[in-house]
Formats: sequence, C-alpha cells, structure tokens
Amino acid sequence: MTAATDTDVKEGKPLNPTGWRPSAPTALESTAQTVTGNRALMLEEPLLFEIGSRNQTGVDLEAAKAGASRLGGLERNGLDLPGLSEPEAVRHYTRLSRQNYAIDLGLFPLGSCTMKHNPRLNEKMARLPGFADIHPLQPQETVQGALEVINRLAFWLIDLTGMHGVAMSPKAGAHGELCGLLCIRAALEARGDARQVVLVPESAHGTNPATAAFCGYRVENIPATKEGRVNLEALKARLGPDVAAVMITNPNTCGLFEPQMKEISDAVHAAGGFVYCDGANFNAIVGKVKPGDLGVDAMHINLHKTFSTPHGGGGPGSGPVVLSEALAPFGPLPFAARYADGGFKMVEEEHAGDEHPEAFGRMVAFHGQMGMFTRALTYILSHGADGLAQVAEDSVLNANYILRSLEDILDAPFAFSGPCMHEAIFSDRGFAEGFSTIDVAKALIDEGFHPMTMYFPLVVHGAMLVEPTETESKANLDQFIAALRSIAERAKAGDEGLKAAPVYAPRRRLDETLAARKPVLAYKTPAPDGSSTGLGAHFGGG
Amino acid sequence: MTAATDTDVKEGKPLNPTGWRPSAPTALESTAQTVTGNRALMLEEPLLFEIGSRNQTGVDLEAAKAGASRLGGLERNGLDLPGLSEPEAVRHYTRLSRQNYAIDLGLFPLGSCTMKHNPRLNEKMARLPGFADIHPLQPQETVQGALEVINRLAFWLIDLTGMHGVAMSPKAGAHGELCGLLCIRAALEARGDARQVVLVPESAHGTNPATAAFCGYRVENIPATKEGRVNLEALKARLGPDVAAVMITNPNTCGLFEPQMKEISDAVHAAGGFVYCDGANFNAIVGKVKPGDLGVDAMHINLHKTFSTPHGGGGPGSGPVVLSEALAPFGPLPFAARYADGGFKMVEEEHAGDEHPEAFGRMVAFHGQMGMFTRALTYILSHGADGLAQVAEDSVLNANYILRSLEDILDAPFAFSGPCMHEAIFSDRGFAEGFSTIDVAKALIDEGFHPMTMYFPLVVHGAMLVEPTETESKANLDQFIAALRSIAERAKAGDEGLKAAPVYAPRRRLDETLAARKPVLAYKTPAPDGSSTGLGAHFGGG
Amino acid sequence: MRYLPLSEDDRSAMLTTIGANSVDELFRDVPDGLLLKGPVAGLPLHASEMAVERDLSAMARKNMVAGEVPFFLGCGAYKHHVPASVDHLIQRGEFLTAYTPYQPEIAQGTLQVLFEFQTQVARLLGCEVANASMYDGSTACWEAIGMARRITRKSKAIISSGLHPHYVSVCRTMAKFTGDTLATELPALDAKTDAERLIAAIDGETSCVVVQYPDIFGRITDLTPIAEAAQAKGALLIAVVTEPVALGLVKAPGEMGADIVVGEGQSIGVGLQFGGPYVGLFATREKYVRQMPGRLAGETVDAEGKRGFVLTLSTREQHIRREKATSNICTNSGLCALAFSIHLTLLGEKGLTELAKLNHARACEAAERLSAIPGVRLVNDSFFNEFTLELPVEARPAVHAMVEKGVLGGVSLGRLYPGVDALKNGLVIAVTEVASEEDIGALEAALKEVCQ
Amino acid sequence: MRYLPLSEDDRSAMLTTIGANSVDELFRDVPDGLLLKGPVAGLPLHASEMAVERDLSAMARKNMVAGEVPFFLGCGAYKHHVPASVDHLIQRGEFLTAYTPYQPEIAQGTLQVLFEFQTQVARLLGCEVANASMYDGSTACWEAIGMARRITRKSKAIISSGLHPHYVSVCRTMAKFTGDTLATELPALDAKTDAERLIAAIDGETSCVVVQYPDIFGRITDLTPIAEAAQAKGALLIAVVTEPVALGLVKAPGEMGADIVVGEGQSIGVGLQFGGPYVGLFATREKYVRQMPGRLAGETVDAEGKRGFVLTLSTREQHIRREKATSNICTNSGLCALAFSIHLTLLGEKGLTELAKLNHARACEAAERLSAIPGVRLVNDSFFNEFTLELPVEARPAVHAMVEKGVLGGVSLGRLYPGVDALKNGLVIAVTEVASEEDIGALEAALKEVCQ
Ligand SMILES: Cc1ncc(COP(=O)(O)O)c(C=O)c1O
Ligand SMILES: Cc1ncc(COP(=O)(O)O)c(C=O)c1O
Repeated sequence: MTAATDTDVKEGKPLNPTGWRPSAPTALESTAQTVTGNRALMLEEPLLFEIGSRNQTGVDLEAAKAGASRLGGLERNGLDLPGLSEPEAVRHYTRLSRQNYAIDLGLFPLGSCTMKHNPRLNEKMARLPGFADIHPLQPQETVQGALEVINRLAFWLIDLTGMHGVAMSPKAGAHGELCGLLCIRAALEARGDARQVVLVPESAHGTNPATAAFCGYRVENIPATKEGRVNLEALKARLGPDVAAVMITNPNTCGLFEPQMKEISDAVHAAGGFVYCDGANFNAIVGKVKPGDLGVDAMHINLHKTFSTPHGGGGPGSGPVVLSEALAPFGPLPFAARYADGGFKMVEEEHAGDEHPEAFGRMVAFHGQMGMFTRALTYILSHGADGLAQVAEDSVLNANYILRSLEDILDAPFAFSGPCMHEAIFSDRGFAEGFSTIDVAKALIDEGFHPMTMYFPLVVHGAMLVEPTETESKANLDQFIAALRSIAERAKAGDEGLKAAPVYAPRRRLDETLAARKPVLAYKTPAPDGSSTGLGAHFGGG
Repeated sequence: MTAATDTDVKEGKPLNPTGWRPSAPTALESTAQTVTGNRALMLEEPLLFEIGSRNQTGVDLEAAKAGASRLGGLERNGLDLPGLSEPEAVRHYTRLSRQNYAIDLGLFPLGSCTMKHNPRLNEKMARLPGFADIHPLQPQETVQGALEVINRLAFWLIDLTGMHGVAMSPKAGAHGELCGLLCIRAALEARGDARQVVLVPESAHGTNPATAAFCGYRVENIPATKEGRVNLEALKARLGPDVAAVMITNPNTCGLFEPQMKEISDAVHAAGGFVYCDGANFNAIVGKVKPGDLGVDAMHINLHKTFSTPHGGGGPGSGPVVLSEALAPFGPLPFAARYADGGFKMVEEEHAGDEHPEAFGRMVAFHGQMGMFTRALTYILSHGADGLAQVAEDSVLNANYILRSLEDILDAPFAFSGPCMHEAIFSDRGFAEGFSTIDVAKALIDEGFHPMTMYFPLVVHGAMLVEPTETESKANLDQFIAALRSIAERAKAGDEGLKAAPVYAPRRRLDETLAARKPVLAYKTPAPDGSSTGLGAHFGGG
Repeated sequence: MRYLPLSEDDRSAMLTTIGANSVDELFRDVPDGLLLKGPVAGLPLHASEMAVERDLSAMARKNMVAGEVPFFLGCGAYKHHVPASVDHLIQRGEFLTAYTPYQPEIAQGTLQVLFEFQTQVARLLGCEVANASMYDGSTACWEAIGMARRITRKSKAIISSGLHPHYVSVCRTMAKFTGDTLATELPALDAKTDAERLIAAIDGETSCVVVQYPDIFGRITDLTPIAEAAQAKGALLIAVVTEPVALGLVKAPGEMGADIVVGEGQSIGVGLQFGGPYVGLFATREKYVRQMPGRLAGETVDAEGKRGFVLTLSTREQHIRREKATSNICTNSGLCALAFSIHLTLLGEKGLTELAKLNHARACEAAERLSAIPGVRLVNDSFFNEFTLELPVEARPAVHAMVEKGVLGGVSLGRLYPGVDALKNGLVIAVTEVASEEDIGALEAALKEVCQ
Repeated sequence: MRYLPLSEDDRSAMLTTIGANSVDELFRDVPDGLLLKGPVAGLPLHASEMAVERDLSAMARKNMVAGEVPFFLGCGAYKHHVPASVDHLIQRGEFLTAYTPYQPEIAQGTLQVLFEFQTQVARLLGCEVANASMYDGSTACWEAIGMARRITRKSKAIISSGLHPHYVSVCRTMAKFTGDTLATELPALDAKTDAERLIAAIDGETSCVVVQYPDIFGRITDLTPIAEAAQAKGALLIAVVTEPVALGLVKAPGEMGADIVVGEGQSIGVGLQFGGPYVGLFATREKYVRQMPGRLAGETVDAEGKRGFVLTLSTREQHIRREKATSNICTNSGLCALAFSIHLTLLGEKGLTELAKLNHARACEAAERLSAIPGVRLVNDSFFNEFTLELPVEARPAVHAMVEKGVLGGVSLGRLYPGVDALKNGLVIAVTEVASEEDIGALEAALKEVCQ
C-alpha cells in the first residue's frame, strides 16, 4: 500500500512531518566489521551486472543448423546482457530473496492490502500442465477445462456478491475500476446521457480518482463525517444530472462499514447516476454481506487480496468486476459462457454481435489472469461458503482485537464510533515533538514485523492502518501488540533510539530524496576508475 | 563432515585444544534490544511444542463413515502431538530454514563432503508422478520406466569406473562400504577362507573402521608417509593370509591421489586379499580416471556427492557399489537387469537361484534410493562424458587455486609434495597460543561462508580441509581467500575478537559439553511455573 | 479450516478483550436483513485438499497440453523451454508472498531485482530506461499511446495494420473514452508491410505511429525511416514487440530510433498460462521518464552510505498524484517480471543469441517444408520464428481438422480477423526451439492432408 | 556447461596463479596411461535441459502411476495424500542444500527440526527418546537387533512370522556376518498371530523378540504379554511399525512395553518413490540412549545464554568412535525426516486421529465388500487399513490380470513369499484415504472377475 516518500513532502503532503534525512551511522550499529560486508546469514549481494558476463550462460542449447537467414537484413550486433551459470544464478536470487520480508516470515499487516497466507495447494494447481501449458488461442475444443475454471469462478463471484454478471478479464483492481467506469460510461452513452462528474471520497485509494480522470471524468470529493463515514446529506446535496457515478469503498479505507450504503445507492440511482464500489476490502464481508443487496452497480474484486493469489512483490493480480443488471450488458469481451449442452465457449468479438451486442469492447489481449483464476478457484473451493464467512469473521475479529488492545496507548480516531471491520486505524497524535508514524514503522522492522500502512488514508493524521487478516494466530497478534505498545511508549517519550531504526535490517533508512533528485533507474557500467568492488559496496551511481 | 565437539576432548582427542567454553556476552554484540528477540529479518522461532496445540490441525479431511471398529480392542487414547494450521506451519518452517546456511547461499567448502550446486532440473524430474508416485511392489510390467532408470544409471556407473558390476541398493556411502565388505567376506567364505583383518589408513573416514568392525573384522592401521600417502612398503610388510581387505580412500582424505594405487592393489591381490576403495572423493577423478584400472575390487559412490543429489541437511543419500569381476557374483539382491528383448526385470530372491546364485542377500527392504537415482541420472545425462571430466578438472583446479593462494599464510603440510586433488588441506601451525582451527571456522561464519571441515583428517594437527567443488566461480573463491587471509592473520596475531565469533549468526557459540552432560533429546513440557514465553526464550530444559 | 489459525477458545478470549458477546456484534453497522445468517445459500461448503485437487485436476485433464503435442501457436504468446530453476526461485516465499516494496529496508531483494529487470529490459529493447512492468503487452501498448498524447499534446495515433488485432481492439476501446483518434487498417497477405503507408499518413496532428516488430504476420521491417518521418513531424514512434526472443538476433527498436518501446515479456520465463498473467515491458528515453506510467526502482544510499534501492519518482503515480497521475496502475506484474529477469539472467547475451538462432533455424526449416506443400504459399520474405502461410483452403477449419490429428497447427487469421474474406486462408505458424524435427514432420503431414 | 561457472579466461588465470601450464599437470600423480585422454569412450556428451527432460519424461510415462488408477498396495509402503505445503517447504534451499548440522551456529533450522522430529517420533511410538532418523524401516530393524545384542550381551533374536519378509531377509543377511542367530518362521493364513509361539520360544539366550505391529498381514496383536515375557528372561522387545498412521488409532508399542520401537516413516510426508528414499524411525528408553545408533540433536545454550540445539552424544558415532561406534551410519535420511515432521505437524493429534479413522473406515468397507465375493475369505479378524484375503485362485496371476483392467489390486503373497504353496492364494490389500468409493468398486469388480 501507499508509503511515505520524501518527495511527497515537496508535493505539499504532510507524509513525513519529521522531514527525516539520512544521518551518519549511529552508535547502535555493531562494531564488528567483516571483510566481505556480510553479517553471517545476512548476505550482501552485488548487482547482476557486477558479477555476470556476456560470455557466461546458465543454459545449454543444441546448436542451430546453419542455414539461410531470413531476417530482412536487420541482424543485431550485441546487447550487453550479462549471463550467469545456474549455480551463480540460483545463489544470486536466493541471496536477494533473503533481503525481503514476506507473509511467509511473519505478520504483514498492511492496511488495504489483505496480506493473508497464500496456500501452497493453489500454487500446485496453477502449475498443472493442463492449466499452465495451454495457449490462449488454442481451438476452444482443446481448452474446455480452462473455460470451465473461468466460468465456475465467475459464478462463485456472482453468487457471493449477489450481482448479475461479472467481467473476468481485468488484470488488477485498478484495471477493474477502469472496467466498471467504462461500463457506466457506455451505459450512459447508450441512453445519450453525457455526465461529466465522478464523486470520490477524500479517503479513497489513489486509483479511484486516477481511474475516473483516465476515463475523462472530472473528479470531485465527497466530504466525510467525523465518524469516518460518507456524509450522506452532503452527498445528496451534490447529486445531480452531471454526476455519472460515485465511487465508494465499502468497508471504507478507514476500516469502517458504510451503514448508509443502501441509502447512498438509492439516492445516486434516483439522480440517474451509478454506484461504483471499490471492493478491495471485500475480505471483511465475504460470505456475510452481498454488495448486490447494497445497490451497487459495479465492484471490482482483487483476487490477490480476498482470494489469496500471491502478491508476488507487487503483482500480478486480477480484478474481476461484478456488475448489476443495468451494467452487465455493457461488460467487456471476451467472456466464458456455458451452454445448455454443458459445453463452454469464449465469447469474443466474433459472436459478440448476437450474444453481447452492447459490449464496450476488449480490455486486454487475451482472457485475463488465468493463472490467478486457478488459484482463486482452488482457494474458494477449499473454503466453501462456510469457510469464506469464517474468513470475514476472523479478519474482523483480529482487527478489533488489535484496536481494543492498543486504543489506550495509540490514538484511535474512530474507535469511539464502534467496532471496526478488518482494519484498525490509529493516528500519530500524542507522539513527542518530531516523532511520527514512520519512526514507529521502522522500529517495527527491527522487531521482526512488517509495518502497517503508513500515512493512508490521508484523512487521518499520520495514519497507521493495520490489517492483520484472518490467517494470523492470536499468539502472533499478542506478540505484535506487545512490540507496538513498547514502540508507542518510546514514540511518546521521544526516545531518540527510534530515529535510528531499523538497525538490524539489510539496510538502514534509505535516502528517497536523493533517489528522486538524481534518478538512477538503470545500471551504468562504472568508469574504469570507478571502484566498484563487485562486493555490493556503494559506488557513485547516477 | 566430522566437526569438533567438546565431548571429543573427553575422548582424549585434541579436537579443540583451546578447550573453549561459552563465556558471557562480549562487547561485540549490538546494544539494541528488541521486545521480540527478533533482529529484523533474523527471526527467532519457538518450538513447535510451544506454539502448537493438540486441537489444532493444518489438514481438512472428509469425516469417516461411522462403522464397526476392527482394531482388536487396542484403541489408543491420546498421543499429545501438537498441530499447526497451514499458515502457522509454513511460517514455522520457513523461519527455521532461514537460520540455516546452505549451498544456495554461498560457498560451502566442507572437505570430503562435495557440497556442489544441486540443479533444480533434478528435483523436477524426481517429482514426475511416473517416478515419485509408484509403489516398490507394483507388478514389474507397470514400472518398466523406473527399472530402465536404475539400469541406465547402473551402466553409466560401470562405464565411468571401468568396473564389472554394480550394486544399486545401498542407501548411503557407509551402507555401500558395508555392501562392499560383505561381498568380500562372501567371496572369501566361498573359497573357505576366513580372514580376520581389515587394514585401514589412520587418515580414513570414521565409517571405514566402523564398517569393518560391524562385519566382524579386526581393524588395523596402515601407516602413512610424510607426503600424506599410504606407506606402500609398510603395507606390503603387513599383508598376509589373515588380511581380508585393505580399505583405501583415493583420492585420499588429505586431498591427494595415491600414485601407487595399482601397486597397492597388486600387492593385496598377491596376498589373497581384496581392495576396497572409498569413493567419497570420486568427484576429483570422475571421467578422468577409471578406478577399475587401479585394481579396485569394490568402491562405493556417494551419489549425494559426486552426482549432486541434495544433502538435505544430513540425508538421504545413495551409495551404489561398483564391483570387480571377482566380487560381482556376490553382490546383493535385488538388482535391475535388462533383457535381450529390451525389457527390464528386478531380480529378487525368487530368480536369484538361476541368475545370481551367490548373492550374499538383501540389504534393504526395497530397491534402494530411486529418488536419488532419478536425480543422479538427470545430472549425468546433463553433463555427459565431457561435462563430467570437466567437473573433475574444475574441482581440482579450484582446490589448487585455493591451496596456492593461501599456502604463504596458512601452513599447508603437503603442499610441498605437489598439486592436490579436489581438496586443499591446511593446519593450525603458526597460530598464536590458544588459537585454533575452530576460531578460524567461527570467524568465517561471520564473513558469510560455511567453514571448511575442521580437525579431519586426524593425521593433520587442527586440520582445515577445504573442498570448493567445481560449481564455485573464481569471484567466490577470491572473496573466500580474502576473508580467510584476514582471519588467518588475526589468528596468528592472537586477535581476541576471533574468540567471540560468530557474533552475527542466529546463535553465538553453543555449549556442546552441557548438551552431552545433561542430554535433552526431546521436548518436555515445562513445569507450570516454568516461564516458557513461547517466544523462543531460553528455559531450563533438561 | 486448515487455513484459519484461530481456535474457538481464541475467539471467545478475544471477544472478551473486545467486550463483545458475539462476532456478529462486530458487524452491527450492517443494516438488519443485509447480514447473512449462515453460509451463502446454494454454494458448497469447505473441502479437503485432496478433494479440491481432484476437482481441479479433472478440469486440467480436459485441456490439450502444448507440451504434449506438436505445437505451433504464436500470435502474441510463445512456448519456450523455461529452465527449472526459474520456477523454483520465483516460489521462494520471500519473493512470492511479499508486497510491493514500500518498506525498502526489508525489500531490497525485490527492489534490486526490479532495478536489474529495468536495466535488462532497457538493454534488450535498446532504450535508456524501462519501468518495473505493466500488466501485459496490450495494456502497455495503450499506455504508450496515452503517454505520447501527454508528451506531444496531440491525439491522433496512426496504427500499423501489422499490430496484433487484439492490441488494436484494446486501443480502440480506450480511445472511445479518451477522445484519441486511431487511424487503423486491415493487413494484407503480402510480404510487404505498410511502412510506406504509415510514413505517408503522418501529419501535424499525429501524436504517434504504432508499429509491431516483428508484426502479426511475422514480418520484420526497418523502423528507422518511420522513426525519422514521425520525429520530423513532432510525433513519436511506438514500437511493439510481442516476441522479445527475436531481439537476440534482430536490431532493437530503440536502436532504430523508436521513442517508446513496449512489449509482451511472456515468452521469456513466464510460460503460456492460457493468456495470463503475462508481463508488459515499457521502455523509453530518459527525457520522457516523468511521463512514464508504472513503478520505477532507483538507486540511492542508506544512512550508513551503503548502496540500496527504493521505489522512486512516485509523484507520477496514483497513490501520490491521484487524478493527475500518469496512469491508474497500482498492482503490476512483479512476479512475472522476476521470472523474466531470472530467465534472461540464465540466458545472458550468449544464451539469448543462441536461442534466437535456434528458433530462426527451426522456423526457416519449417517454412521451407510447409511452403513446399502444393497450394501452400509462404507470405513472408522476412521473419524470425513466426511466418504466415496462405492455404488453398480456409485456415480455420483446417486448424480444427489438425486438432483431430493431435496437432496444434498454428493460429488461423479467421480466428483473429473473423469475417474478413481476404484473410480467411491465412495461417500463422510459430516455430520455437520446442518444436522437434518430428513435430515439424507431423505438422507437415497434417497440413498436407487438410489442404487436399 | 550450464552448471560450471569457470570461463576459459578464469581457468588460465588460475593456472597462472598456481604455476601450472595445464590442468592435466595437476593430475600428475596419476600414473601414465591411467589418465584418460578425452571423455570416456562410448558415452554421450552433455545435453540441454530440454533434451534431458524429454528423455526422463519418456521413461516416467512408461510407469503406471498410483494416483491415476484404483490403487491398493501396501506391505511396507503406503500411499497417503501429502499436503502441497510439505513439498514446498522441503525444497527451501536452506533445508534442501544444507549439510549435516556440524556448525550449529548456522544450522539451527535443521537442528531444531531434528529436535522436534525426535520428540514427535518418541511421542508417536510411545517411547522416551528417538534418534534423528535411519535409512529406512528395514535397516532400523536390523540396527535394533544389533543394539539389543550390545545391551543384553546375547545374540539370539526371535523373529515373528508376521515381520515383513524383506525385513527378515535384511536381518538374515546381516546375521550371517555378525554371528547373531535368528529364529524365524513362515506365517500362516490365519487370523491368529504367532504371539504365543514367540512367548514360548523366549529363553535365556534370547537377546530380543522382534514383532511387527500391525503385521505383514495387517493383523494387530497386544504386545504387552510378549514384552513381559521377554523382559522376564532379560530379553528386549523390539516392535516394528511399517504403517505409522495406524498409531493415530491403536496403542503405541512403547505404551505396551516395547523396549525399542523402529518404524518406516514413509507413509507420513514422504511418498511412494518406488521404494526410496524413505525414513527409518528409531525410538527407545532413555536408559539405552548411549547404545542407540544414529545422530541425536540435543538442547543447550549459547554464549549469550540463549537456547540452541546441537548434535550430541556423538561419542557413539563413527566419526568420533570409529571401530567402537554403535553403528557405521553417517548420512541418514534428514530431508525425509523433515517431510515427516512437517506432515505430522500439519496433522497434529487431531488430524492424525481423523486420518487414521478415515483409513480404518475405508478398509472396513472394502474388507466387507471384497470378502463377500464368492470364494474369497478375509483372513484377519483385526486390522487397521490393511488386510489379507485368501482367494479361490492363485493371487499372483490375479494381480497381473487386474493390471490389465487398470487396477493395482494389492500385493500377492506369491510375490513376497515365492514358492510357498500354503500362501500362494493370499492377497494383501491396503486401503487408505486416497481410495475413493469408485476405486473400491473398481477393485471389487476386477477381483470378482479374476476369481471366476
Ligand atoms: C482500496 C483500494 N482500491 C484499489 C486498489 C488497487 O488495486 P490493484 O492494486 O489490484 O490495482 C487497492 C490496492 O492497493 C486498494 O487498496
Ligand atoms: C571419505 C568418506 N567416506 C565415507 C563417507 C560416508 O558416506 P555417507 O555419509 O554417504 O554414508 C563419507 C561421508 O562423509 C566420507 O567423506
């Protein structure tokens, strides 16, 4: 989830009020130096370009038969891509991987990201040759099983959300938002209605306004109540013939359910607009509440959140969009349909005419994230309807446990208004002068935890958004709470030690301002004099 | 390979002359404490028994139909085995794994252990259902492919060693030694010859004398020359009608080739004995020298060394034994034979009669380490005859590079007598008073390397046996050499810092004497008062 | 439930701490009647791992596996042999189960990989900088057109008829809503590409020219003249590469003057996977970097002066810039980028060049043998590992007929351009290193029969 | 060669440092004529990963896969469903590519796992202590007999006729050379085990009685009287368990007084693998620990007082004690022990008990249906998940006939006891959780036919 960057400060956003800048090594670092820079199992690793060679390779290939070249005279000479033998490559990436934190290592309570356990069965199923080794353009009679997976998953998503249809091809949540807004725009155009405005709460995730703008809409804010909810009255007041849609996140980014969602939807529909629901937080209500019952017209589902396809260090994801009866006809191509005879078909442009005439078109080259569909369906079949409801309940239980175990020591701006959903939110109010959320986060790193989401949503000062998910044990939560309590106390007491954190991580705090001011985005072979030791030592890049 | 344990000191073996005992934390450890005991990515992990519960499980099973119980009235009540949910289990083992060093992390120069890269293709092939999911007692017409693997690997081993036959079923090197000696004993008995003595060099691996004793032989030492070789004259002098066999490691455990191997064999044969060759060091000569040409009668091959099946933290291995024409008839059952019609058969007791009448019997329940055979054959086919010879050459080249790069600073007792094979050996001569090999080893840990084999072979004082293997790059060797040079200098200068090493590892030096004096070999739930925090804190076990 | 660590005792202990009597109390904000009582009706309940594995495996068995038959499909997705170590490494929990590297001190693994990926992609495509990946080639292509609009402040994109028709559809979809105008045409079964037409079409309104290289028929054109013509009119050249392995052998678009080079990275390290997840490659000139969509990893130093990496220039991105962002992309294709990077590291220049040579040699051999079939014409005079045949019969039924013979014999233009008569006899054949002599023979035999 | 990092430049640079002109100079100790010039004649050269994968896959396809047919084989190796996470975890490079934990400071992962494994095994078998694994059940069985000899200083072992015949052969092989005498007999197709005969046979010379539980026919006997009888005469009771899953439901041998309990751990976490690698379980009384073979992990503290683990009591082992060692074992079955431990951790008491119940229920159902086939008699009156049938026909040809029908229908006693007429109609059937209703039906149908 969104993190503070010093460059943001220049954007005038108070993301890191401490204005921290890297300082000289502090007394806390160990005095024992090693020749290699390694610290036992904490290993330094040079860049591929410092250890690889153009003449080295980790593959053997049979030699190509010599023969005529048909390359149209565009032969290339040289690409300067270093290679590694397999032993070196396995080590390079294994050593690098060890510099990462991950769910498999411990609690990863990034609010809004739903970092839950990724079952290994899902990985195994996605790798069955019948799914992993088939081509998207194979004749459909040769991929009936794959189409069945897509179709079965589609119906699960429809049934779980109580919606009318689903577009499976969007590649991630943001892509799903785009899909939803395009459906809305197509529906409006179909009735010759050219509305220009999309309303988005200030607390919304950045992708909401970005997506609306991308579709050519003007974005306006929806004010919030002091309970952290949408201000229904203000919203009603703003609704009108120019409002194409409102985008609402429910449960919202403060981790709260919008109790008036149905009223909101009714009001928007009454004003001729559509309701887009950001489903990133579906995990809190899956199997417990059907968004269809809330009057939602479109909602993306991040399969990489609620349905546990691995985040993979930033992706890939998958963002199917469930659609209301009003929007379903406008959904994109292609989609997998099941026929009376039990057979499956991928409906593409070709048959769109008869079967799906109002489709707004195609969003991706092929059929979406098959590899994620297989994993998500495996996850869903494993949990079943009962297990999924339990997922929602445990995720909410874990979050409330954290909220109530910390509210006495950390400011919890919305705690007074009742239980939270799957996320507990805190602010940095009460910290000593010059201390902020980032200091708490970095101290958590030394404690062996991944920090929570920092400085998001923007409506809470120095926000700390904690989402434990349902796959954490009570023992883990208790240890996390103990660590966070002690850190909070230090932040309130103004313990300078916090500013030095992290001291045990592979790197101390990094200078993001330098990175942005003099961007070095690709490796440049250092000048002959440049003393790159090849041992991961710093060299004057950029 | 064999490591120093303080208990050995009580055995009167000078394994750790410094007699180190754990001391209070030194100034070197970092002063920053964490609540959890974690140090960022260096995570503490409690015992399964401290976090698991009898009522927790990580599996779902369909409920069993209720029905009559046919258990003969021996129902069990309770086994006190804690379970973990899958997320907890994945974390428990992932976190534990991160406390290990491994080939995948860096140089692992354990002399005599041949810690080379384990290709992932081998793992993939071993997991093909056609190999991983077949039962050892399936009718042979349903396992022809598996028998083909065993048979093809058998012929590769025969051809690479120039021997006459091979016994595939031994489960590891030591088991192979047993197989070889049993063949010898069977051959001797077949000629009514009851010899009682097996000659073993002092420098031999512990399994050699242990195996000989296990077969009821009296073990006598063969003296060595100051060049670290077998003393041929002394050996000849000792040979006689009571000597059943000599066990010789070639290349030997000092990393040297035995130039007089052929003479040794001839002498032994002339005296009516047999020659067992310990093939643990075959990696140095595979594809370059055929042990059959040296007059060897039996030699085990550690597939987990030369042929790169993973060591897995201690096993499993596989120890096929190649046999001379004189011994082949006595080899164990079962074995995979190929027939004129191209079909394969597993010859077991049943057909032994006609096909293998003198077999000494069966060593294991089934056919040996199929999972290792698949990996080894994959490795062999990948390298081919040319690649295997290159393996031997590069392993020898790497060892000599280390030997010559360090002999000026570390005492290399046999360096004067010429090149080494795949291992370079050094002694602790010249270290400051009170410093020994163990201090060098522990300092290497902080530098990010696994130590070399310590205090083996016993013939060299404070031996350091370094086996880089062929899968190390020059850059890795250079970094290792640089680190070892600086450590050696500190050992000679008597730098007390060395005694504190390792300071960065998950644990500081461990008290092996305490472990042996008050053995705690299983977890005992601590007394109610016992304050086991479940956070991996120390509690008074034992 | 094997994936849920809380026991009933835990749950009640936690409720006590919270001060609630039941979990449903925590859902009190959900209006009455909307909170479901019990599991969603009509859906199955939780199942054992064994049961789920059987269910999925049964569906997997219904598909014809590329690796188990003679296989010749391409058109934007290619089957190559991926070393076993790639899949092993991307399954390291520290890569697989990490999030976007927002906490750089404990994400140096992912960040260094992204920095290396960016460098590899830039060098492969012949550009100065690349980003940390897009969803796939088709969305990268669209984002490039949007970026060209922002840079040139013009909105007419001239699309080559050689661009993958699905990519064209994606662009058309987006253009409908952003007001870009796209000049598109259908391709012709001809050895000559539409380079000249494109050059002629460029005018003062043009934001960019979009050319696929090699194109949908496998044809290879020199991009230099197009780049010069575009730049002369203040437009950008966007090159699209769907088979990056080709760049081991043919000039990179960046080397020929392309301003933005996008690509589909699937064919290196990722695998077929029925169309996704794939990995979009996106590279351009350093001077355009602040208009680039997607994440960027950059080098910096830590408080001890040690080199390290961070996500940078995030002021282009939605999470900072919101409605003013260069793109709405958030989650990208990180793990596929890792697979791409590992495979390319194993290959290196040496391996990639050998691999490309092997692909080309196999393709040349196949082209020769297949075009020798009576009535079959080879459309291309230039190609890398993919070429187009004109059959004496309609290609689409021919493909289905070959399936009956157990051969996956290429992609028919009837599938890609439904209803276009002039193309209906066209068959696009991709031949990579996985196609053995016998496979090519099987295709030849099958095609011969169906062409009679 | 993809696995060899040294380049030609590296090699010559290194030779220069060494002061040699060629690598062969480094082999100068090898007498002339014995150093091969060039690759070993008649053997293939190195091959691409793709080629090797095809070669191995072709051989794999020639085998009938247990998971793809109705499958009912047991007799020392059992097919159970192993959770996907087990194989994922044992492939972590830090486990897979580590050596024996001789440097405990950087091997705590392996050492703690071994300590946990030892505890799990001890509790499962009902003993005080267990070691860190042996090769397999059969070698563990033999080692136990040797250990009993060392403890009792007697050398006559009384072997139950219910012990797996291959285990008996292994013991016989070893006894030939160590001078132990083994009293063995053939089993009878009878519900009654030979417990009474064993008790009667124990005398003052007896070092141990060896009993399999459940035995080769699947029968379950109370071990208590045997233990008492043996101990009364100063002998030890050695119990052998080849299906540890049974211990989720039936009393553990240790609970019934066995002095040494050995087992084959394959059926938990390891898989069939055509017979190996498997994992030998070895547990006994604390007082006998110094006579135990194999490695032991023990708890201790480090220099900072933190709990840690080390290999301990190594003075029993070959690398310290050499010819006086309790065993010659060095490499054991570490990774299989890890797989066993992970699977057992996932199961826990709850899961193991449920699994055992499921196995038993399935077996009861199958036994009922199969013994209803005309002419087929159920030999057992007690069993867990494995039982023996007496067929109206010879079992061995029947098994082959069932293969023709695509059913792997058990192990014939003709295979296990070739030439023993009294047993030739015996068929041992194992039924685990992987056998579905349909599978049992298929077996029933096939058996019916072959019994006509
Ligand atoms: C609330 C919210 N909306 C939308 C998104 C965007 O989803 P994705 O990253 O899958 O594009 C996210 C992901 O972080 C999110 O948290
Ligand atoms: C020289 C030597 N011989 C024998 C052995 C025993 O082989 P294994 O461990 O496979 O039983 C070893 C293994 O360390 C060894 O190094």
